Amino acid sequence: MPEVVVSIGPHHPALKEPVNFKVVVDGEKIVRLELDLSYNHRGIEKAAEQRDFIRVLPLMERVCGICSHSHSTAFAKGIEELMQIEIPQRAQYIRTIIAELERMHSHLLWLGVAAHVIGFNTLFMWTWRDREAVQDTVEEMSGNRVHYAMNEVGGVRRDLTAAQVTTALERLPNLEERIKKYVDMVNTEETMLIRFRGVGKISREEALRYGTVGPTARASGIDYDIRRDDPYLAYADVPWNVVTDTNGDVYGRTRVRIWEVQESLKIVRYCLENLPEGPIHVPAPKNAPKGEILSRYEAPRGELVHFIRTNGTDKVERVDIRTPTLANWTSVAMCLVNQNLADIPVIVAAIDPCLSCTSRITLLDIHTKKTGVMSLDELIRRNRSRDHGQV
Amino acid sequence: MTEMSSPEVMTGKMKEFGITEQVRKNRIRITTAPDRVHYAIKTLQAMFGFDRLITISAVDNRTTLELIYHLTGPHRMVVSIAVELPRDLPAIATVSGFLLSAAIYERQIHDLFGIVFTGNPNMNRIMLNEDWPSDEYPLRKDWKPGPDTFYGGIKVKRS
Amino acid sequence: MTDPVFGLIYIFIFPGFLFLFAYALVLAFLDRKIAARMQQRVGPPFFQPFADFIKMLGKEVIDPAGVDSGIFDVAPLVALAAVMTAYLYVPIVGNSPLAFQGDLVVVLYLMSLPTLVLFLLGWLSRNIFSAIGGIRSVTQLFIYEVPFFLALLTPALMAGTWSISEIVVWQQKNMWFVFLQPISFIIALIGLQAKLERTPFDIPEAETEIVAGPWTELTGRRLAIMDLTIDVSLVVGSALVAALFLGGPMIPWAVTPAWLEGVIGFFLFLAKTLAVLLVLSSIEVATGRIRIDQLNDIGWKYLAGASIVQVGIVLVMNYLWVYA
Amino acid sequence: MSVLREMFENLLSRPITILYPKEKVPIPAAFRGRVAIIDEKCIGCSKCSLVCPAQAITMIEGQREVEFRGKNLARKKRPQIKLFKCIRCGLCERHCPTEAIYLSNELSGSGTDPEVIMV
Repeated sequence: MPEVVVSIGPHHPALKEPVNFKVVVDGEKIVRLELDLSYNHRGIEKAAEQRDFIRVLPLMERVCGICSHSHSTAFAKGIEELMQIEIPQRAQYIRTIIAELERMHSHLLWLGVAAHVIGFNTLFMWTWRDREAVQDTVEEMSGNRVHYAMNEVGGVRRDLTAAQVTTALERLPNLEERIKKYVDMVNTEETMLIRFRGVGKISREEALRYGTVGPTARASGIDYDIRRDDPYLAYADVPWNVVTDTNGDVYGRTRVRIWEVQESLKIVRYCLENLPEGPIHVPAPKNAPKGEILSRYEAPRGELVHFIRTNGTDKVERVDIRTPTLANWTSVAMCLVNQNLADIPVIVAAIDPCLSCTSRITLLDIHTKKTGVMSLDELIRRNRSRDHGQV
Repeated sequence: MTEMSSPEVMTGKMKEFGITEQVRKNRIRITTAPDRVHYAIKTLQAMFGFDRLITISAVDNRTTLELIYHLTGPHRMVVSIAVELPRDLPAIATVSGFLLSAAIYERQIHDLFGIVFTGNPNMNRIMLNEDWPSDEYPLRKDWKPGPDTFYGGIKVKRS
Repeated sequence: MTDPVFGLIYIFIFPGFLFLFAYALVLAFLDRKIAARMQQRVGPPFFQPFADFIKMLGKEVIDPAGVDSGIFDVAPLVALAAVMTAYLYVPIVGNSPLAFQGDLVVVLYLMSLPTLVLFLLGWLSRNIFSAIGGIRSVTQLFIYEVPFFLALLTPALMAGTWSISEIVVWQQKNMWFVFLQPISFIIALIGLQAKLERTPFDIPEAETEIVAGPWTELTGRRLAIMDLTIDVSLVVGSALVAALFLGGPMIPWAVTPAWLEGVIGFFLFLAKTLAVLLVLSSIEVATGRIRIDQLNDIGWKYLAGASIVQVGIVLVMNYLWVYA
Repeated sequence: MSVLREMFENLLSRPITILYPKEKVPIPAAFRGRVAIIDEKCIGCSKCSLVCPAQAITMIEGQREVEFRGKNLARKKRPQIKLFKCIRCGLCERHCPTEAIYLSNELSGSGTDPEVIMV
């Protein structure tokens, strides 16, 4: 087979969202990869500059479907810190509960997708069935399965009634037992091991150098977790620990994500059990004082960063959203070289890409005349030149 | 030798780069001139162990374009290096040579703000679509969507 | 085969093609229903495969640019014809009247024709995904063909005959081959799963990598016929495995009214093919797709090795048996 | 293989899917569905139309005698909602002083024409 360009194009069954890989393949081996993002860019940063703090939060939530609470919390906590207002403890706990429930449902969704990508549809059906328990809990608390609209500058918009807390607590044991089953399924199930072990391996140094974040980095042994390094919400006084693994391949990332689901479940149970009393909202001023802040948040896919600058009016001067998937793309491009064509969906799915996070301006599919993309060999060439000490 | 001293000591040491202030418990902000950025980042990497680039953010404060490099390290401190660039001809040397993850961030800022990063090997489009008019940078404050220009995608009547 | 009317009825109506199509659709439905219930889903209604077939027949046929639509129409028909002729030699109600010495080899050859047709379709449809899919289906064919043939030929070796019907008769006198040659039985099941390109081996049609492989450009009636081919080869494959290893549709003790024996034999045939289907479905549900190079390792190292060992054992047993 | 055991257990147990048209999916109390207005309570302060992020609410003529905190006053305008522009975020419900506008539990349906006015 001569060198062939296979375009795993913007619309492809394996990709939930539009990203374009032009993969140069020799037989089944990948020789070169060109990556083209931003088919789903909606100009959220430009739009955010025209909305006041009440109306900008629903926009922040719609940066991404699966991690909507992450974006609105990162933004809200940044603005609250700029306004120097301290939101009540109960609101912090409610935000933590919703954040961890979102992490659980995002990771379970990812596990199903990873199983589907290797054709193991049974696990796909089972994980998405168990994920319904998390979705029902969140729907009871916030009124919607995806966009929770819980956040508001100065606190939380809906309180958790005692009934909601008890029904949520009742669901956790069954869910915990199911997740326990998935943990040992991932470790023992031969059909997954054969496709995950040793695929898309990144060593610790490489992961650091490419700037990977979140479970992808933790699977290579880097124990970066913003919830512990730069504690926010109620993570400082909740007993939990950061999970890391040393395999660095898709297998390691699967294990890290499932352990994280177990950790999140513990956090949710702890927060539900000792939910402090008190108000859930503090009246926030209309304008934010002049200033800037780097609000960091641990989204399900990794470290999410909102750089917010305010200019004393009621609108934000600039919000620069750097999402975890954008940081992970370099590592995907690197670890795809001379892997098998069949492994592309597995490796791409392993960083759990969230494309609507990565790009933010309006664009529909334009068949690309010129492939103006970051091609891999430039990365390698510069990389090689760097290794020879030439800085 | 990465010095694990307290934030206050670190801020003191970083005075040499430019105006340094400690914003919060673990946040330090440095404003320097464009040509000293490389030197500042490299010393921070070597001396203070800031080995990871969190992100590069860009802000258009009407008179100048500002670039802020955020770095962090195993000691969990975050340093932000701010650089002001002239509005008409914003250019700065790339840092993707020794911070590989900066490649994507620089291309994104180039697309949206028009800041040229000299030396970045692959400066083409990543965020905007191919037939976006090449001289217009949407995230600048003075940019208004031209009523007649077509920016790709579906034709939307701009109210 | 004296009376032509009986011959025509045998070929076309009862144990012939009409029954074959109906049973193929029933097996396709059962396969999807079992897989669904194992995943705690409801699964399709019983007429779903039939409804799909009729709907696809009615759909518009799209010819990709620059494709020779003549071959695109004929190829699925060739595949279906091959598999249907293979069906005639498999005993359904007692011995098949068309049996002759060596019909096992003919059946095996006809069963592998659809894979070659898939390769041809993949290569012809000028689309990179189907080209890669076509190459994968042929690579997979080479890998599982050797162990599959060896596993299906060891019963013939022991029974000393090359006709499936006579093998079934031999099994009535002695023991079923599933007990005599368990390794061959397992390899036959795995080989059948690979021939039908079902989940652990659906590498050519890996929808998350290369869209639908050779099936990408098939539309309308071509897709309907190719789907029917796969369902029919599921029936023929499971009937073949049932006949060669589970004793086929014969019962050891003679039953007074002759036609009753045929009826019981038929129900035995149904029961055995359903048992084989249950095994195939649970293999499909319990596993995920493996890569083509992994299949290469497994195929040559384990399957081929095991089947050669099995042939050795059979030769030794023959030798001892002949002199015992 | 733990997968096999669970598979065959599932084979014998009832599927988990809710057959939607026959069995109804339980809708929680806090569900944010279609917007609804109680016309008696609305005092026409147009806070909802200001706060709506999707600009789905416009104020139209609507004189009415309304009683608010003991005083009755003549209201001049009342809100009108474009159903398919509404993103059901609930900000109007949050900022309405008299709880006249709220998100009910019914489904709000879907459509493409954003100009459809909810009655």
